[in-house]
Amino acid sequence: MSHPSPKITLPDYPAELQADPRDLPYDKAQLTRFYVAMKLARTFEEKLGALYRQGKVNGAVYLGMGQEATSVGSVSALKDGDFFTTVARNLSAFFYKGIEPRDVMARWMGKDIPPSNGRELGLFLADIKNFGIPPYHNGSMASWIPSGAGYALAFKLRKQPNVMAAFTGDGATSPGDFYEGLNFAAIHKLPLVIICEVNQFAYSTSIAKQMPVVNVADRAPAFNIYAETHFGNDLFLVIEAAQRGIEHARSGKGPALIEFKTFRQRGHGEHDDMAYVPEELRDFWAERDPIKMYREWLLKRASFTTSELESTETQVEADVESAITYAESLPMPKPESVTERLFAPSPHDPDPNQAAPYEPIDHPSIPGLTAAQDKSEGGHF
Amino acid sequence: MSHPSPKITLPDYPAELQADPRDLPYDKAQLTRFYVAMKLARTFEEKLGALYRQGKVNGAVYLGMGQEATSVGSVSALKDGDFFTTVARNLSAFFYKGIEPRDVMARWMGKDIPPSNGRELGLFLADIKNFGIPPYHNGSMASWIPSGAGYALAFKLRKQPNVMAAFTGDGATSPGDFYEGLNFAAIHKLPLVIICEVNQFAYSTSIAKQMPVVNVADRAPAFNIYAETHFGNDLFLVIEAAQRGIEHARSGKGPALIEFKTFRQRGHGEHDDMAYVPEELRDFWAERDPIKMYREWLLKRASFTTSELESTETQVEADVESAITYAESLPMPKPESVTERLFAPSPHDPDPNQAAPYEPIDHPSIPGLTAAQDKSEGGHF
Amino acid sequence: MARMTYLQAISDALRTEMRRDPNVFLIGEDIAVFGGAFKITQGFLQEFGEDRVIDTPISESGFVGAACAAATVGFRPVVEFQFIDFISCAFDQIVNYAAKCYYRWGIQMPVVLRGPTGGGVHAGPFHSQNPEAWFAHTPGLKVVLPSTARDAKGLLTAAIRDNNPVIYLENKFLYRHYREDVPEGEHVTPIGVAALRTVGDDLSIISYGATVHHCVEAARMLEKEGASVEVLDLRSLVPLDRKAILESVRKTSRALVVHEANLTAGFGGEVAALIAQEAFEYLDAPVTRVASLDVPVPFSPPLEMAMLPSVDKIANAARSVLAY
Amino acid sequence: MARMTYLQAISDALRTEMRRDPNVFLIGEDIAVFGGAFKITQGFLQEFGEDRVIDTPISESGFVGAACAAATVGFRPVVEFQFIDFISCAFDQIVNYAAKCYYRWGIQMPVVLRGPTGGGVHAGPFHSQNPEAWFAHTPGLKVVLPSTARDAKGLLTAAIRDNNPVIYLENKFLYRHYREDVPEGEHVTPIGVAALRTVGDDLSIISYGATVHHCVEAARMLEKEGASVEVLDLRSLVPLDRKAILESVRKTSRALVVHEANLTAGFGGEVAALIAQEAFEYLDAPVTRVASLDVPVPFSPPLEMAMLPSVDKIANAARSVLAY
Ligand SMILES: Cc1ncc(C[n+]2csc(CCOP(=O)(O)OP(=O)(O)O)c2C)c(N)n1
Ligand SMILES: Cc1ncc(C[n+]2csc(CCOP(=O)(O)OP(=O)(O)O)c2C)c(N)n1
Ligand SMILES: [Mg+2]
Ligand SMILES: [Mg+2]
Repeated sequence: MSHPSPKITLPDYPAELQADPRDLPYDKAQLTRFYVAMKLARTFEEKLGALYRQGKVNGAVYLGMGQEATSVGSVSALKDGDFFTTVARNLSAFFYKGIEPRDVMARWMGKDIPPSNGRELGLFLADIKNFGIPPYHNGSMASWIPSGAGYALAFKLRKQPNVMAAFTGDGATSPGDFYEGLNFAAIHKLPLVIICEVNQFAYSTSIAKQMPVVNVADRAPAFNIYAETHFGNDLFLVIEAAQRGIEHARSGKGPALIEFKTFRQRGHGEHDDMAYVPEELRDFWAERDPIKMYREWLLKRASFTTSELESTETQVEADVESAITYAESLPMPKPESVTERLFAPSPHDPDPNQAAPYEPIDHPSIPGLTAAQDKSEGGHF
Repeated sequence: MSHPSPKITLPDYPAELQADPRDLPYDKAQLTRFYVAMKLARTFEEKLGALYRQGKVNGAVYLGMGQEATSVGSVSALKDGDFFTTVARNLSAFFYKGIEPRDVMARWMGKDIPPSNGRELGLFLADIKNFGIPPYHNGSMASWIPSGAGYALAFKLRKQPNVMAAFTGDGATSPGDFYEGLNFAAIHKLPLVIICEVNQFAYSTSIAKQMPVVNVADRAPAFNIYAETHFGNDLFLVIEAAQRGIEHARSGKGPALIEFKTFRQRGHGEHDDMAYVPEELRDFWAERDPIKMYREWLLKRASFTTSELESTETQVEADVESAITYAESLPMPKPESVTERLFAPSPHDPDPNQAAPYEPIDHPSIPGLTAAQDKSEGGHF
Repeated sequence: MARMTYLQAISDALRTEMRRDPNVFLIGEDIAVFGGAFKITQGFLQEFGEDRVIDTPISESGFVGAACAAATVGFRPVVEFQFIDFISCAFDQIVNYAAKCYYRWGIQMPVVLRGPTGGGVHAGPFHSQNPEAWFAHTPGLKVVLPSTARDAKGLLTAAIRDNNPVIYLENKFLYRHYREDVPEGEHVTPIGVAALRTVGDDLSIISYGATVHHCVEAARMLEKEGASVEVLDLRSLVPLDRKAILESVRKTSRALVVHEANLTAGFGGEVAALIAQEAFEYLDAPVTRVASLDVPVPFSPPLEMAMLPSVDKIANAARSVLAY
Repeated sequence: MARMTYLQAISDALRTEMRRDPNVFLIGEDIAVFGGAFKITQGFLQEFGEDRVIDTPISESGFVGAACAAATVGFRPVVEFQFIDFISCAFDQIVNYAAKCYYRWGIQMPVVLRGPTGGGVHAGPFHSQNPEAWFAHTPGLKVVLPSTARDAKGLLTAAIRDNNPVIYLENKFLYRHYREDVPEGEHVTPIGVAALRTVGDDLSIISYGATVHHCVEAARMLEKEGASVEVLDLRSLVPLDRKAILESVRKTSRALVVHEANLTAGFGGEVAALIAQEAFEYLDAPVTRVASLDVPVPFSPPLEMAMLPSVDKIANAARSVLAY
């Protein structure tokens, strides 16, 4: 019952630019793709926060600002057929994978678009076919680690060379499901990759009150699995670490846990003023904003010009605006649809007019039914 | 999905006698007390198994033969006011702490004796006042680790210099509750001691299918806690290790996990023929039977004579016989008592004749009740 | 008396009992530094210190088990679920440890498990559920659901002083939407006594929790149409005030049972079955139920409104029963 | 036809479906090497290999979550709980992940969650429970409870082929106590159709699971006393064969609802409420319920027998209803 104020424990990583373009296997289009995904998420979320405050989106709103490098970098390391699942702060991963901002916006507005048709928050998406995102999150933290193990098991049983990558916050490493899911995956050497985004808080709870270790990766020995810990706001560091973890899992050596230290720049949700976050911590991370860092790198180390980037940024803003306009134009779900699609049709669904058949029980009485129970033939426990 | 047959991983510990009486702080009475508790449990369980096969005890029967040293040695390290909780294989711990064999037998027979009065299996006991055994086990494996943390929290909040010691099997280290309970205890440095009896199986499941690590203690880094692993069939090794763990916890340094390698000499329950246990494994452990080892030590290194021990053994057998006779003589619970004691009386329990008062709701209508919900004053998520 | 929201009444009960009894402590996620997701325990850390207002890791099973244990050795812990939906993560500790401890051993476990329930705030399938029927079906647990600020305080006080595990279910829509005069200082509402919210002769509407307000609203509408409607607020499901239910129905001869939880196997079935069995001779119309449709709580407002019971749905059902 | 115990019929269904469909796999504790605590999967490891018969660590939430996930990508996992009591440990994955997946996303999750329920074998409070009402109250889950060997096979086959999560509840007392002729090879009993176990005109006894046998036994006793009793076996609670219930009660005008689970907020309340609402005009006597007393299942035989429903309790209740 100590630790009143949060500490950060971070390798003393300078907010400077590490990567050299000559060493990097990315062409300009690819570098732009990274930038667009991150910037689009940032811009979208700024707008979403404003819409929330104007009462134009329903429920609560959770933003991932500050975690764009961990999101985009990690999913960029996935290959065709790999699965991934996101939590609250991975909108940029959605965009990197090609999910349309207008569809996300429509979901936040509760509009009638598939696959959820207004049943689920804008935050969540499951779309295996188009994006390799299986249904996973059940609202409860870490519930997706057992299901993640299940997807990894499916790959293994089918001998598919794919991995399941699951984003996970620091807080979500505390529920028993984290342990049970990872334990199972480790025993069976399943291709499960945990991308752990340690953004310093779980709602208001600091790392020190969440776990008795400094790094989530310090828990890897409990599962005898591969683990790395890195600064998470440098896109290239993230990409490389994610690649190593993913390829480890893909090669049949079992799960990997790749931990990134990063920062949630906004409150837990937009209702949260994050008064509990010390100023120094905000400043420390503001200097290390992942988009800012990447943008500087593009300018200084890659062949991008300011006007190029500015025109990309203008385009991104326009895209967000048109996403809103489009989303607003869509219809809300029809109230009558609320009872639809509770159960999937099945081959032996009975005819609703079928009468209850007469199927008598005509055996002699069961021994022990009327008298004291007879255990002679009994089960064992 | 490998590991078809169980492996044992044990420090190559010879079945020889290690302790020297001159170094040990135990007088003859104490050495006898250890022996009686172990032998009484062994004899009692042999008899209980026979009664089960004769249909004289109800339900299923689970025995702890082979684990007497871990049980007795661990609880002997506790001090006044310390708490402990047992699982299925710790009958000898009950006896060491002074619980009467006849009462245990009566419970196995479902007799009407407190505190359970026939409601719970003979296996389980909760009796804080007399023995420092809090109610803990809810049937589900590892459910007692969170509750164990709760007892340790109670000690800490009251600044009592006591510890909570919880026996735990190898299988019981897999459920999420093990992790959640230990995580909480570790964060708050609670005086919780896990006595982990690795008896090679959880029902039929081998260690290799239960956990991706060799030792349970390999998981201690995940909680940043004190841990030791030992051969568990040498009483003195157990006592010393338990003492270290218990004193670590008592001193305010947080939880300790003391792991003992031992062996379940019978099946999971008496219905289980343990066909899945390789012969070599049985032999390995039969040579290292804890009671046999301790008996040899008493003869060779302490000043005990064969006839002394034989007379103790005769007394133990007589005690078990008279426990049975006594237990059989007790009444079964009255059927009418089945609905008693569901709820504890409470200070504001209403008079059953009290009529429902008229307490109108006379405020103006709640905004948003009839129309679309108004979120302006709303909660946040 | 002080004018309080339903939420403030809950805070007030917690604060009053914590000042009165040093064995009361609070445990849950984000309740200390942040003062709780809904700010019920704002300022408590400052007043009571970190030994009595304990922020936990995200581990409902862990902290429920710990709190229940502490309750058996003299503490009176109050556990907060950030949303009641997460009570599913602690289900085993509740139904197997808490519910059965006293029956097994005669050892008391005075613990309160509380949290926000209910829909209507567009929070989607995992922040809107109503779990009372699960717990009412589990012998050994008391189940309490206040509908007013006054009861929120009085019942929570009684729950904290109760010597048994109490599932205390708050309604998050009422938190800031309901405000009334609440007694200051100690205020106890015994658990197990229903309250009449309106008195009438033609129809008994039996409800609990948030839908009590919908029922009162519907009763007002029906009154204008000439019907005299009695609204009975159960306040607790276990113990259940059978006497009040049966007295009301024996008087009015017509019963409508309403709750926000899903219809099928909801607690309304229990109430309807009780009436059907014990007031059979008095009934002039079939016992009827209004509840949420049998689907998860959808996010989008038109769907959510279609799914939840409403004043109109209740009034319409009442009209049918009255016209029968 | 082959003569089989209820237990053998379950094994037979599993084996037949596993031979037929390579996407079916089994997962649970001690099901492979040991063949299951009750030996339902004995020999399966040898026949199907360890990819399809998976022994797990003790981690119900973990393996339920994993199985449910695999079900959304084409597998048809069948999960065994060693005792159904431990389903509480996986509660969150079941009520929040499994139950809601299809409604949220339109992605099918064909998973069967099965295990032994029920008392009468002196197994105490944690190896004797009947959890069906919890799941029947959770939209999105099918809930199936076979009472005969034939149905055990037919319903399990249907459950495995069903495209939804199915909670399949076996009765451990019936495992080796009930034996009858069962069709060999594929045998499907559709989920959602009740069965008449006796046909009669004076009283409808509505039950499911193990107590169906008690009801049939009681019906035989009553027959000797001159009453003509219909016993309706629901076989599944979700979907519920409302039509069969109402047809039977409309014919006999008297209803007795029986189950082994605890009375309060048990599924019997739902059935009674349905009858009270939809067959009101036909009823000549109050709908009555017989169920376990509202306490945990005690270990000691005299207590356990006092707690559980019995043929005598059912017959006595039936006599009262008949005499009304
Ligand atoms: C089992 C459970 N308990 C509580 C919550 C409420 N809750 C939602 S998000 C959250 C914090 C999550 O923290 P973290 O995993 O670090 O992710 P972050 O929000 O920082 O990205 C909490 C407590 C929940 N969703 N599930
Ligand atoms: C959550 C849960 N799942 C399954 C069981 C059934 N069960 C009872 S004991 C046991 C094995 C326990 O193994 P271990 O912890 O190693 O203790 P041991 O029996 O070896 O002493 C199992 C699976 C249970 N009690 N709880
Ligand atoms: Mg976080
Ligand atoms: Mg073991």
